[in-house]
Amino acid sequence: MADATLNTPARSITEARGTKPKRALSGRNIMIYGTLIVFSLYYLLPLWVMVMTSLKGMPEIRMGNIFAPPVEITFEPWVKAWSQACTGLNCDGLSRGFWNSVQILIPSVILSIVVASVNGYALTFWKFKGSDIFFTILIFGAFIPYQVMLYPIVILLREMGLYGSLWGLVLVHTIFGMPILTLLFRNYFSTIPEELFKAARVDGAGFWAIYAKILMPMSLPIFVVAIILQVTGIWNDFLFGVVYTRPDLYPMTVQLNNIVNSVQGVKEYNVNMAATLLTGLVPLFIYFVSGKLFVRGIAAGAVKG
Amino acid sequence: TELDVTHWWTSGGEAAAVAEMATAFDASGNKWVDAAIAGGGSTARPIIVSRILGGDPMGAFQFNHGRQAEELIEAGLLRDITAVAEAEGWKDLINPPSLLDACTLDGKIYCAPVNIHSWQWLWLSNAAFEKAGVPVPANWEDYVASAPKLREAGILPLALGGQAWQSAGLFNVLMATIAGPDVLAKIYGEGDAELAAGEDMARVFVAAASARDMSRGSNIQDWNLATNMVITGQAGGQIMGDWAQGEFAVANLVAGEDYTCLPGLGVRSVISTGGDAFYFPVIDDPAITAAQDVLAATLLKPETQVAFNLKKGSLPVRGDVNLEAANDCMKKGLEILAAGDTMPDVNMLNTEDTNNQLNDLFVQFFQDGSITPEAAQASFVRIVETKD
Amino acid sequence: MALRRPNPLFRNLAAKAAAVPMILATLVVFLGGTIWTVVHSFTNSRLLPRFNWVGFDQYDRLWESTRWIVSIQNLMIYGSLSLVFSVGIGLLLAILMDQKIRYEDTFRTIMLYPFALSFIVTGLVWQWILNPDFGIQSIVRGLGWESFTFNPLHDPQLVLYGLLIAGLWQGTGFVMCLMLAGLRGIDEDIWKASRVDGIPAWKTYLLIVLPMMRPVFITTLVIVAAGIIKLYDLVVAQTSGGPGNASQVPAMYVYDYMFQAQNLGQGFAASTMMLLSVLIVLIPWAYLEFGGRKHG
Amino acid sequence: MTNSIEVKDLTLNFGAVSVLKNMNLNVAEGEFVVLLGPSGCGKSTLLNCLAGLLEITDGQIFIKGKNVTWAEPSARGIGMVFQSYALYPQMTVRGNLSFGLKNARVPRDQIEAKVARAAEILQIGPLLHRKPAALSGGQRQRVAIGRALVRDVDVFLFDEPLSNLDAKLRSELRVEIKRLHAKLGNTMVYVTHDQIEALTLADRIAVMRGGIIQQLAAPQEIYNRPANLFVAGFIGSPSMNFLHGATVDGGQAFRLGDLHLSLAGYEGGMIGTRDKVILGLRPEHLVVQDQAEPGVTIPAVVELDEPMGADSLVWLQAAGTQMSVRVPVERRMAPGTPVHLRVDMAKASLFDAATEARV
Amino acid sequence: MTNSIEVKDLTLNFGAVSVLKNMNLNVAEGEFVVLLGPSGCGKSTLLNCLAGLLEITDGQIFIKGKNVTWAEPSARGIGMVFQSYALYPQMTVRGNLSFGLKNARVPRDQIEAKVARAAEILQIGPLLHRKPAALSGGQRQRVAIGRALVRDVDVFLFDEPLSNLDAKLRSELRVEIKRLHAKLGNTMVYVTHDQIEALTLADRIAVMRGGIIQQLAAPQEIYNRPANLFVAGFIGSPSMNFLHGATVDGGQAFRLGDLHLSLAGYEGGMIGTRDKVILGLRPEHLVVQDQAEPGVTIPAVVELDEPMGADSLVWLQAAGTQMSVRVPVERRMAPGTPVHLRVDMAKASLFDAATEARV
Ligand SMILES: Nc1ncnc2c1ncn2[C@@H]1O[C@H](COP(=O)(O)OP(=O)(O)OP(=O)(O)O)[C@@H](O)[C@H]1O
Ligand SMILES: Nc1ncnc2c1ncn2[C@@H]1O[C@H](COP(=O)(O)OP(=O)(O)OP(=O)(O)O)[C@@H](O)[C@H]1O
Ligand SMILES: [Mg+2]
Ligand SMILES: [Mg+2]
Repeated sequence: MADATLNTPARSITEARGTKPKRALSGRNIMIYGTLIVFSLYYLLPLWVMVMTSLKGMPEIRMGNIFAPPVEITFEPWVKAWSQACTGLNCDGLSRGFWNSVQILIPSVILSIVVASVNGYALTFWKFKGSDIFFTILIFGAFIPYQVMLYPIVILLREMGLYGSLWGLVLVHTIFGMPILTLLFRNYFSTIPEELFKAARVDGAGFWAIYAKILMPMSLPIFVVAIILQVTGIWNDFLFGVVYTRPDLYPMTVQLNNIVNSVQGVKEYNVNMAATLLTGLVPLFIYFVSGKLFVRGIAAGAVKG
Repeated sequence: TELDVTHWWTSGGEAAAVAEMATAFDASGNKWVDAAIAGGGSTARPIIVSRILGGDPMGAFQFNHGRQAEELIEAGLLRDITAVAEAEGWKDLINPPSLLDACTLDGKIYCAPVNIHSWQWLWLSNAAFEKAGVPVPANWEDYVASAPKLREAGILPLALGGQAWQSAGLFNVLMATIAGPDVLAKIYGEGDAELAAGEDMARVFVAAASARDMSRGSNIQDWNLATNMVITGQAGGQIMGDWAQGEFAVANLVAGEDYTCLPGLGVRSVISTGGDAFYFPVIDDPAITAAQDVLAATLLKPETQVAFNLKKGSLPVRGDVNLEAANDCMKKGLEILAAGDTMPDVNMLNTEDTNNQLNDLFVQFFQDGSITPEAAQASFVRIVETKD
Repeated sequence: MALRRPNPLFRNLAAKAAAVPMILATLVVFLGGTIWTVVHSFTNSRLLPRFNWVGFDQYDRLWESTRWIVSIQNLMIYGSLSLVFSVGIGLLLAILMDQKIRYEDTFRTIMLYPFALSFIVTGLVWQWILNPDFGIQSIVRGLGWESFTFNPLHDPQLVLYGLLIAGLWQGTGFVMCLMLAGLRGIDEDIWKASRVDGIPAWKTYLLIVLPMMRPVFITTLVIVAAGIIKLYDLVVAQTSGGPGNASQVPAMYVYDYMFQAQNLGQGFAASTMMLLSVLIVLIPWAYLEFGGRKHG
Repeated sequence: MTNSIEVKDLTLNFGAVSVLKNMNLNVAEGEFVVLLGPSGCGKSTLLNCLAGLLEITDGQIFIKGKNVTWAEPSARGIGMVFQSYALYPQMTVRGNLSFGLKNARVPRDQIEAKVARAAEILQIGPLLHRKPAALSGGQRQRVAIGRALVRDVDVFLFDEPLSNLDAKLRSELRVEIKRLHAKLGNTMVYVTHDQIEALTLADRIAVMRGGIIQQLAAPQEIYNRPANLFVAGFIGSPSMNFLHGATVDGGQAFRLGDLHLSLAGYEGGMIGTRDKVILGLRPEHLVVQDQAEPGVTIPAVVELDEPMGADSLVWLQAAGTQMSVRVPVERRMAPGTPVHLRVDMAKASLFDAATEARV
Repeated sequence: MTNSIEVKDLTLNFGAVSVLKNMNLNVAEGEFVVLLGPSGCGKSTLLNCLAGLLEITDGQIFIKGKNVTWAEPSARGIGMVFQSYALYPQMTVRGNLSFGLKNARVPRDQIEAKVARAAEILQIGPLLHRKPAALSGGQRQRVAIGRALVRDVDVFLFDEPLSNLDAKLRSELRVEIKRLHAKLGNTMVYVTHDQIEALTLADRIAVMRGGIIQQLAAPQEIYNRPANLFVAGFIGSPSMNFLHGATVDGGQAFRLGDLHLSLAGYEGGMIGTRDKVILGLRPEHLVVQDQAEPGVTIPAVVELDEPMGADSLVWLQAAGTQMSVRVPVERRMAPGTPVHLRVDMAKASLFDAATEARV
């Protein structure tokens, strides 16, 4: 030991410390960030085109290169998309359906996720005879093209007296969200150790308490995924929104569709892009906010073995 | 009374046109509640049908003129507006009369036609021909002959979007002009398969094949992009309905100077009389029924017709109105109409099912150079044979 | 004294009550709707569903239609490629995102944003980008490589790949999120154990973590597969099924025949065929998943 | 005394595997029963059945006289500590402890008090705000115990509650559990592998094997008069020494080759002459001495000497097998030393080799 | 002898909490070091650092002379058993055991052989085709051990490998581990709470508290000459008895109130006169007798008598505190009986009350 102290301090500081890998520039990091950046470019390229187009005037779009930034930036298309674009006689752009969409979105997302997560929960921890069969049919339901069900659902809603109302639409979203969401939750819950569920039962928690207090907080990532899925789907839904409601409840996508999807007449690409980007802002906001709930491995440490 | 009206006229010009109707209707003391759905018939139709089936129908809705609404009528879901028609004297006013026939089932009138759209137009870019050093053609044959020159000049002779309905439309125009409206009426109207297999049609298919050659290399989907190629001189011409007019107008081109329009391809001066019509679902509410009657009547009033059609770029359904503000091409159309050189629209002859099959066939034919005209004609005959 | 075993029907009543919506939806909508569809596929319903029995006519016509055959072929090609690539890319990205990286939120949002955009317009944008006259091809040619050709959307051989590029662009972000959620559920001690065992990270993912994520995988597969089968908007927006019929897909056939051609019966027959093929995959799976072992 | 827990013909199968076989068990009110048995014998499974967490295949379970075979776990008035802890990962330690109470709508101040008390007993006060992931193994285990302790229930089911704790804490908690039990008078079913725990805590011990209770008796009884060979071998550490031989002279003596041991003093039933018997001798009941005493000692040769704190364990070769003897730690014995082991027949056990039952 | 493991100034913080503090530890090649210490003292954390599973805050780690402070776990030549087992849930037991080997491209027949051997040692042969979810707690633990055993590594890190096993199996495995260690000659760092395990297996024991090693020495040394009060109290079960008093007569005697004990025979350094000292007496080093012997015995009154199989633990009131004494189990003592405890000063420990260090 004595001679160790005789070594020059310089050596013991540099070499004997070993090589702590320089994290920032390691090959591994270059790989990781490199790949992520390359993919990000792929994801951003069309976005770039959209943003640029939305900032150009129509003449420039007709002439120019789609990738080039605008020579003359104009926010006119955004303003138009939001508040001036006409839908038939109503020229108040996307703003018209915005609140309708919000009104549809909130109950639909909540109800569909609650119902589906409860289904998933029941199918994982409270199996009953035949529950597997229902589950299989439900998964099968995920593959049925919606359009096929359009008229039967109309008749069903009519018989229930819900046709044309907000709640009818919420119900439709809940039903059509059910297969995939239930699958999502059921399969996620099945990775949660059963002992936790048992412990909660002994602790006197009932069906609902276990769901709300134990499983839900443990499953944040999957709830986020479900929220992403439903918010996107419902916010962008057009078909159900118009088929099952009446004009005063039409969601924003009807306007969006009207702006971008006119078959005849001039296509205002800049307004189309602006409208699309605008419509995407709400989901984007939700993605960003809910992304914080993507917590890491929460079940770790709960259970041994 | 409030009446919600569903239609798919959502673009700028269309919306302005609808506004004219709405103003006229509102002037009657009622209220037009607009429920526009863009995306054309295939988007709007299920919505309309759903609302009717769902027991919450709109006050009125627009359909293409033709056989589309037959079943709704048969199911008793649409109102018989014969009373209005008689009161307003539509029988005598509507020109061509075939428009009203299309609204009639078992002698009862179920719809109010509002405009005439025709398909049989060839739009040519004067600049393109100038660049290629050939005169602007006056008919289809000239046009075909000038195609190689256009190619040499780096110009696409014929612009054609990739969507199926454009290909089928192009073919039907060729059929109506080259083989003639009677042949078309016989084949589509009566399902005359023999005629479909015959010599006349063979010529049409050859013409279609040359159109295919001319359109090789149009890398676009939407019709308005194709029109835009004509506007910018990148393409020599385009066969498209009269709605293409609007694009030229927006680009500030002047008919006759910057571009040329050839109705009936310059071959045969004929236009089809397709168009749109309004239908009125049965609603158990006398106030609404009354308002529906008012609307039906309003739609065909001369002032409404003028105001509407000028904005829409289509032709009015009654001959007794005066369209001074119309431009060159539109005037040509009016003349043909006045001369009675009209033919029924394909929509009135074919069911949508048949149209769809034709779409499938022709989009294939126009995109795939390896399909011979003969083979295509054989498929065509099969469709005609089985059509109903 | 000796209590009888209670009627199993009344055990866990809350759970059963909670499952009622699911049971109703399953029976009434999914099962009922399917039966309704199948029944109507034997009729000649046009604009409105009607009971006008025509036997197998619709099916005869369906299988005579080249468009339908092409659609099926396209679906198989596109479907298998899309399945492989979405899961592959989604997984790769999720794994990268799971490396405790910085700016995770930003990357995730970038990858996810396409998911939020309507296909009607993104299809158009991709149509532009892939357009030879003003998209990538013209840019590359403008840089001096004159012979560069990249025109997938107008080449019947390549059009499916053109669709794929856009489809992946839109969907992989979500698959990434799903996978990430799955990865986040894995106990960290498992990682420790495999590191001590000297198993390279990729192998740990492949052989330990991914099998542990089996349920999440199944979810992903179902979601992606359902999306593929229902693929419609993208094709309409990007290629309208063209050039020719080269990029037709079954859902488009169904939709076109139901609402464009007003031939519901034909649409129902086509969708019945689609559902049948789903069943062929699903039933053996369900049997494996539930038939084999009993839940403890 | 009423039975607090009554298990009648309990059978449980996992698929084709039968884990509990026709089990009968009565636990008196306030009794402390320890389950002992080899790993995988079904102890945790039994607790799970008692708690209502596994659906039993057959049989009935009564708690406090009520048939709870099909009752909800929470309706059985039980508290349970899981072998795998099963802490709620998203809750802090405090949240874990108070969850059950909140479910039972206990007033807030009482919850506070109970949690504080449990935290004090278990020495986890400073950890109350942490989440399970930030705890050491032993700390997690204490939280798991705490979760059961705070609940006022009549029956506690503890599955190896102390196995990850250090000896000091373990003995403290052992005393604490004993004290709690004495104070609350609740019934306990307690799984442990620690024989000290079993012997000190239990009113009765149930020794299980392969889903069957082999013997259910007071600790000293189990220790001194094991009902069969399995129990004898299982209880006691180091294990009992077994000599395979025969009884001769009408049960007067045990013979194994040259070895002859008088059975006088053996507390058993009718021994008789048997061809194959097994004589069991606990290591602490053998005394090492230098001289032979015929009929009472066994000649042996020291093999290994294992010091274990207070005592040493000496392994010897004797009567053709390996035997172990416990001696005070100071007495070091070199390998190879020949010695004699004096047998105290009053503490020995004799088993029939065929039935393995005590004779 | 080279050092197999060398830990220099190791510090590890979890956020603001410092768990290991400037730790130094050398483990010789082939040595068997047991880590002991109260729950939460940092034992698992230390193992994790050695294995390279936690990024250390400061310091260096050498394994076989190589600085591995920043090396990958797999590059360190270690095998590890986790306290939480960390079995691969989707693999069968066989898969769990063979996975590391397959990865190292060990030939198939060797894998077979190794797995078979580990399965035999651990008695998990019949479970090889099961998945972890279908195993009992102890079975899972054995699989976790097996996973480390099959790997040919120089250093094993075992975190409480036997805590969920029954005593019989535990003692069998203890012997097996000792044998393996003797045969393979690998280095072992082994965490346990079982003092028997610690004392029988260890070449040296490291007693930790609060992230600091209190004493690192051979078992008997630790047992007999604990370096400080904490080690003395922590090792030995039941715990050492402590008497708080003073040394008088220049270190000749210990006084506590009336009690006077001669310190003759105490093996320590310079005692001198100290105001506050603590005398530590292990329960097994006290002998209960009826007569008093001045300067050698402590008068006491029996409080409780706890039978524990071979011996009984007797709790008495003596010298103003509670003391425990180990006696043969036959010697039952009724509460209230006055007795005298004879002290063997050669085995006692004396600590300074202020520094808590041994004097
Ligand atoms: N992730 C973490 N974050 C914060 N503190 C932690 C974390 N993991 C462990 N600790 C704390 O570090 C200390 C040491 O933990 P460690 O697991 O090393 O204890 P241990 O000695 O193994 O205890 P045991 O015997 O109970 O297993 C404990 O007090 C624990 O609460
Ligand atoms: N889900 C399951 N499926 C099949 N077998 C199981 C399942 N759970 C447990 N077993 C088996 O049942 C038997 C009893 O398990 P149990 O957990 O009750 O044992 P235990 O007595 O608690 O053992 P330990 O002391 O090791 O915890 C074991 O052999 C185990 O392998
Ligand atoms: Mg167990
Ligand atoms: Mg630990």
